[in-house]
Amino acid sequence: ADMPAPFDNPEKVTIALVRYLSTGDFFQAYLSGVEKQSAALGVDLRVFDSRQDAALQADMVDQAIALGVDGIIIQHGLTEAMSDAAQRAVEAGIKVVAFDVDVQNAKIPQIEQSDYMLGKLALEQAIKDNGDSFTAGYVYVAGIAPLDRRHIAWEDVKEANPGIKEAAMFGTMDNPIANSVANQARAVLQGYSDITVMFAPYDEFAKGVKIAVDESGLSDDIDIYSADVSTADISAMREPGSAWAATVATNPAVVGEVSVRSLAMMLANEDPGAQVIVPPTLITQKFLNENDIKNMEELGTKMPQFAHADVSVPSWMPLPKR
Amino acid sequence: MDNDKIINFAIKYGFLILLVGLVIFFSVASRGFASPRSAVFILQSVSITGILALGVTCTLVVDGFDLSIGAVATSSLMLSAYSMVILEQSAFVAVVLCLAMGAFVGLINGLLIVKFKVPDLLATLGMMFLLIGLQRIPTQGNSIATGMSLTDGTTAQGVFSPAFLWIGRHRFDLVLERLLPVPVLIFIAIAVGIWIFLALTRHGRLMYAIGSNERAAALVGTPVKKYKVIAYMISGVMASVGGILLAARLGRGDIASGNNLLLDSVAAALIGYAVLGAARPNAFGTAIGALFVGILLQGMTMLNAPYYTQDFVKGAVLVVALVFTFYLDARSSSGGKT
Amino acid sequence: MDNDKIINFAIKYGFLILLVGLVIFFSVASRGFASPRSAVFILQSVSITGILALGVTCTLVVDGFDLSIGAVATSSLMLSAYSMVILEQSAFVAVVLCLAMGAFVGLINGLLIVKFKVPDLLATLGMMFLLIGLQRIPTQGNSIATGMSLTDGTTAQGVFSPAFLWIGRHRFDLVLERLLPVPVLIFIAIAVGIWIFLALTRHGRLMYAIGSNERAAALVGTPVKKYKVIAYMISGVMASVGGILLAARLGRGDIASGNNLLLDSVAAALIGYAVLGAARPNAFGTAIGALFVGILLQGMTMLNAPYYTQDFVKGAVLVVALVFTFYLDARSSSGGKT
Amino acid sequence: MELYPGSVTVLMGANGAGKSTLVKVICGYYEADDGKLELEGAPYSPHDAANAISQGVVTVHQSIDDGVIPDLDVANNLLLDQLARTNAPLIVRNRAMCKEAEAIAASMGLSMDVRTRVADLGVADRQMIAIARAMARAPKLLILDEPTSSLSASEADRLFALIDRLRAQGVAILYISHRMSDIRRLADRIICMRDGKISGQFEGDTLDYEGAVTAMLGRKMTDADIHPVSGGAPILELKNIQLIPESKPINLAINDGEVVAITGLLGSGKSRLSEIIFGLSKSGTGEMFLDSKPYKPKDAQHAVKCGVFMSPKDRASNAVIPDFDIANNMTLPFLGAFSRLSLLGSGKQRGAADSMISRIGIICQANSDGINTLSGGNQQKVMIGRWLIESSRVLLLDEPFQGVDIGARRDIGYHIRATAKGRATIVFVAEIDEALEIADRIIVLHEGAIAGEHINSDIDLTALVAQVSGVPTNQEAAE
Ligand SMILES: Nc1ncnc2c1ncn2[C@@H]1O[C@H](COP(=O)(O)OP(=O)(O)OP(=O)(O)O)[C@@H](O)[C@H]1O
Ligand SMILES: Nc1ncnc2c1ncn2[C@@H]1O[C@H](COP(=O)(O)OP(=O)(O)OP(=O)(O)O)[C@@H](O)[C@H]1O
Ligand SMILES: [Mg+2]
Ligand SMILES: [Mg+2]
Repeated sequence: ADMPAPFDNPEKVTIALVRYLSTGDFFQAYLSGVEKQSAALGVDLRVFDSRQDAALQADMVDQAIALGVDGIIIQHGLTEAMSDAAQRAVEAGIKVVAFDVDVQNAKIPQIEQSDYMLGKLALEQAIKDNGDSFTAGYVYVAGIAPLDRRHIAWEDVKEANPGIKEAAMFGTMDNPIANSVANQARAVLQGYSDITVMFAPYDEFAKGVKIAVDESGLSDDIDIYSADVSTADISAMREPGSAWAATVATNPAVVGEVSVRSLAMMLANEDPGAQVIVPPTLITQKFLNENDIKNMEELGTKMPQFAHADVSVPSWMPLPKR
Repeated sequence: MDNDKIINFAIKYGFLILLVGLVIFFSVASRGFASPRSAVFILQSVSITGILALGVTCTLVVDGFDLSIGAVATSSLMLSAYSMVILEQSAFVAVVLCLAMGAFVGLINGLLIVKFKVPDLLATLGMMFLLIGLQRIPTQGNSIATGMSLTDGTTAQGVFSPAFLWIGRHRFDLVLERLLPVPVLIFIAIAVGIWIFLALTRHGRLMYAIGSNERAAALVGTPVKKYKVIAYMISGVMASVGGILLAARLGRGDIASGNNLLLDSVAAALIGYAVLGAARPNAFGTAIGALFVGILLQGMTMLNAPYYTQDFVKGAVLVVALVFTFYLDARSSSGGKT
Repeated sequence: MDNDKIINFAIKYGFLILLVGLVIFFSVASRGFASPRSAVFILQSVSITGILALGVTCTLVVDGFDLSIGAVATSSLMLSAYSMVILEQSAFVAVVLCLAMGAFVGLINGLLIVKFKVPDLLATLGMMFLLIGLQRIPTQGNSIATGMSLTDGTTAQGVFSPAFLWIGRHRFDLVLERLLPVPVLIFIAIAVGIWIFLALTRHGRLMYAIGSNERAAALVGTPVKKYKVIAYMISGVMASVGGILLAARLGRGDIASGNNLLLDSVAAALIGYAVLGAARPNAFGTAIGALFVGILLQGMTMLNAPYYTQDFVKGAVLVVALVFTFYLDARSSSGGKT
Repeated sequence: MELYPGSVTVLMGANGAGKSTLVKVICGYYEADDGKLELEGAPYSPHDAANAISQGVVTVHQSIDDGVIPDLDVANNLLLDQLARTNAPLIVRNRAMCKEAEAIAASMGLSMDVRTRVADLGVADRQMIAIARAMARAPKLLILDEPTSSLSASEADRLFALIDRLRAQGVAILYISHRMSDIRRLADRIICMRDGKISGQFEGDTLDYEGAVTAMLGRKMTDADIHPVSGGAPILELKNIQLIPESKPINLAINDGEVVAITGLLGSGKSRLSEIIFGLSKSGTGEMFLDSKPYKPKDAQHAVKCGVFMSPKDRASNAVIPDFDIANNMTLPFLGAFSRLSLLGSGKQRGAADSMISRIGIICQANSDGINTLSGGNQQKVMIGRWLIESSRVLLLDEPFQGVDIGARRDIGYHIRATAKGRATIVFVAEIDEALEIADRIIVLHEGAIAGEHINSDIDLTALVAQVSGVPTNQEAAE
């Protein structure tokens, strides 16, 4: 195809992915999306893992600048630590996009999976299934940016529906998260027998809650609503009698692809827009069962809006093989 | 003297009294805390850290330390998932593989320490990093679940066998229907086993001797190196049992660091020093220590205390209980100052 | 004998040779590794763990151990943010508060250990849990940033003062423009300071004496308790310095940061045992140990190795380097068998 | 009690009489329950060791492990108390320090390099370092708690010379020892202690040593009477065993029922010989036979299995399990015998411990007392009792009387002789007195070779002493 500069010579183009978080399925899937789209473009990709060290992540941006890369994707991080480094990259003439971190820079487009919408859609489904007054348990750990944004949706929904009662709020990031959350959820279910809905807006939380619900023998009485999805989550949702009713997710691999494509547009002097939103999809247990979906690939084929988002796709853009 | 008697009583039973006090407090403050189900929940929630803690107790007895247990547990979690889901092996093979892996890691730790004279903290820290990396290499950092896509383009067809899940999930009837989960039974069995081994057999006695004066133990003809290696192997096997139970409970091979498993089980083993005024590592104390942490967390969760207050209270109670034990112990045994 | 000489040489310089070998390897294998900027970057990436590691070295010298350093660092991170953003204090007040907090925690640790005879691992583990909980209570577990809403319904108006951010972010010109960041300078200054203190002053010498034989040191009139408390206070202050630097670099009181500080700094301090064949805690070794980890991670990042292989290689190199040192050391000092 | 400048007061007392406890009170480590101390007429109540030292009260403690820092070098150890002084210069200058240390070492007749780590030195050198440091302080009161218990004759002589010098300088010296030879050599006065009380004071130009011993033990001491036996068939035979590189190989046979004492100077190879027999080290050449069968012990475990037992010297680091009580310490090597299917029968274990406690007269409240609540001598008895619980083919006792009072020494010796039937017993002692008190046969080692052999009746002591110190006897010179 006719590729705009600099992609007429893609092997001369280097892009860097500077990550804040890397451990876990979501981040692994995101990375695979980035890799696939980069390969489709034929550019050289360098990955910097700061392993949840925000200061190091900022340094890594500087390092990428020193290496002379053409474009940088910033994946997660802390606004305060990152905004200066991002500004330096822009000053050095490097194109930058940021995924799920606000770097407070008009020149840097935001790729977002809209955590607020994730939470909101899941709760709307909960209200649809259970009516607008129920007693809920809520899993939340403050201080984790995406969870904080999903938390706002919970607050809003609670305010709009006074019938929703929050019986207990709990949560922990102790590793392995699902196991620790299961222990807590057991205690909560024991103490608050009137809970009928569990809102666990992170799939590790939901997994833990499901274990606790199963162990307490309450699978029929409780519905779990969550965010994010993975192959393992799909099988957990589809277990016979599973309490996990629905989850809302964007496909992390798609978000990865979109990140690279937006960056590529900028390199070709096109404008992807100040905000690139990858819309989330509602996935219900019923849908999974009806379509006999066993993994992420099958989910993609049965739910095209999940498999690829038509976001940042100019006509010249080569797409990964599907 | 009367005073001495009180102090001795306090040292010996202070911690257990605290435990009973906590139970009473939670039973009053939170409906649903005092019930057989709740008791079983607590046991279940501490069974995995408890088993790890019992393993680390064995290394503490020979004056060692095993920082790698958390990583061994998560490695065993990944390995069991890998062997069932990707290699499509049976539950039996998975369990055997994990136990063998745990024993092997323990063997390597032990050899590093006794043969190559690497200090224990160092050897097991290195092993910890090594395992954290190693367990992620086969799946490139992905969790393992049925249906996951493999590098060769196919999807993983294996499943967690029901027999394997049974280990983590089955519950026996006892008084109430479906009351007693398998992990709790395993925990109790291991606690009793390790307690008998350490407190009642000559092997345990020799291990305590090694921990107290290694040279002296060697000079009476104790095979010191062998016992030390065995202690690390027990620790490795216990950690892998913990990992198996974790896998059976989660039903998938989750990527996890195991750092919290390490810290919680070390905490349980160390709290064990305070039980019955032992002031040294002991299996009964470790089991009680694990239980103590479990009761505290269960009770506080039921009172809707946020997770960070749980850490705070855990730390505070730990410090207070231990100051109590060790301070009184030091005072009563030295008569005067020092 | 010639053989002995080679072994001694290997013990003494083996680790440094490994380090140089690594640097050469990475310089050849990866463009951009060998440059002043890259060197500074490595220093910067290890400065915070390095400072914590230097603190823990002081406790290792008196045969103690401080598990609370990671928690002290994050507490200091949160405290500095709290005092500037919520209490609207100046940078100076924030720094003084943090240092005082670190010293106070160290004091408590030290008193628990020397006065109340609580074993070091136990006391500092309890302190760790306590602090992890405590640091989250004032903000209910939320991160602290300008504009956050407070419980009384208002929003926080304070900001991280530029003077405070300067500590973490300013770079001095040296050869290249804006090359040398303040944290690196602080790290180097502290490393030199602790090295002088431990290796050259009588206080350091006495601390080594305490670590080797506490009773003997006490009987020649060393104020053992005082020195032990001081060691823990140094450790606490160093950890709080680390927390301040972290806060200044982040510009936010982020509760999730600093998870790996404890293990990484312990690793650095322990690797230090192998440097120059010291086989005991020492400040120079600790600094080199921190550098070593930094170089390894940087080099592997430049080679595009996935994050989990970095853990693996870190563990493997650690184990191999240490087997090498300690095994050879044991062989050479015992002459014959063992 | 009173101590005078310029005189050596010897404190005698049976094991557990409270000597070390008294010392620890004087040096500020313990606080006295009652009563008061005065120094130079002023009230003296040291609140810690540093305080006592700064007031001129310097102590060398009984346990060597309380005296030195193993991980520091000799120079640092010698000057440790100076470093601990609050007015010491902040920066340690290593070179100046080494010079100073060398001067101290030279004045004590120590020849080692001051840069060697103390951990690499033997017990005797460590003890000398602790003593050297105390003496270098120019104290007002110097307390020496059993300083010679791990020194051999030549070092002890050097120590005595130094004590003489300090006495001449007007230092008050409190000297604790169980060795009559030391006491005869040094004492200006003798104070005897029994059960924590002073039971006798002896002064004057001629001291009543026998009276002192009686006061200390509470009974009269009889002479040991040994009727040497030559024993039955040889149990242990050594053929061409080389102890020290380039020394003459050793040939030796020990018979059933016989007690052989091996004596010699420090470093003459006694411990090395015991280690070779016990499988802890290997001799380059030669072979050993146990009951006429080749005996090649791989390690301690193997030796014990073959019925070869050894009680090592230096009990604190080599024998005592500090966390265990008396019964567990005593039965440690034979736990297998007290257990069925590995499960310990604690009744049998404690029964065995009790009978041994009464047989060798250990002073304690119960077999469940912690080992560290015993006095040094009683700990030593436990360590020996440990190896008498089961019968052995060969019993090796390396310095079994370290820190044991003469009464107890007689008891232990008697017990060893009484049970000697059925095994070969070898006792390694540096003190000739001790050898004379227990052995049927005395073998003298010098620089790793046998320098002489004596049947223990009417021994020519001069010849023995000459062989010990390496002066060739007429007979050997003639060969
Ligand atoms: N920590 C302790 N707790 C209780 N009793 C102790 C302790 N230390 C020593 N004792 C007791 O105090 C008494 C005096 O002991 P001390 O060590 O002073 O004896 P000693 O005269 O030095 O004997 P030796 O000649 O064997 O060294 C002994 O009966 C001993 O059992
Ligand atoms: N493992 C060994 N290899 C080589 N030489 C050794 C070894 N052990 C001891 N030696 C040397 O053998 C000699 C004898 O030492 P040994 O400790 O046996 O003497 P000793 O007579 O028992 O002295 P002591 O009175 O200190 O017990 C010393 O010169 C010592 O340095
Ligand atoms: Mg004594
Ligand atoms: Mg000897």
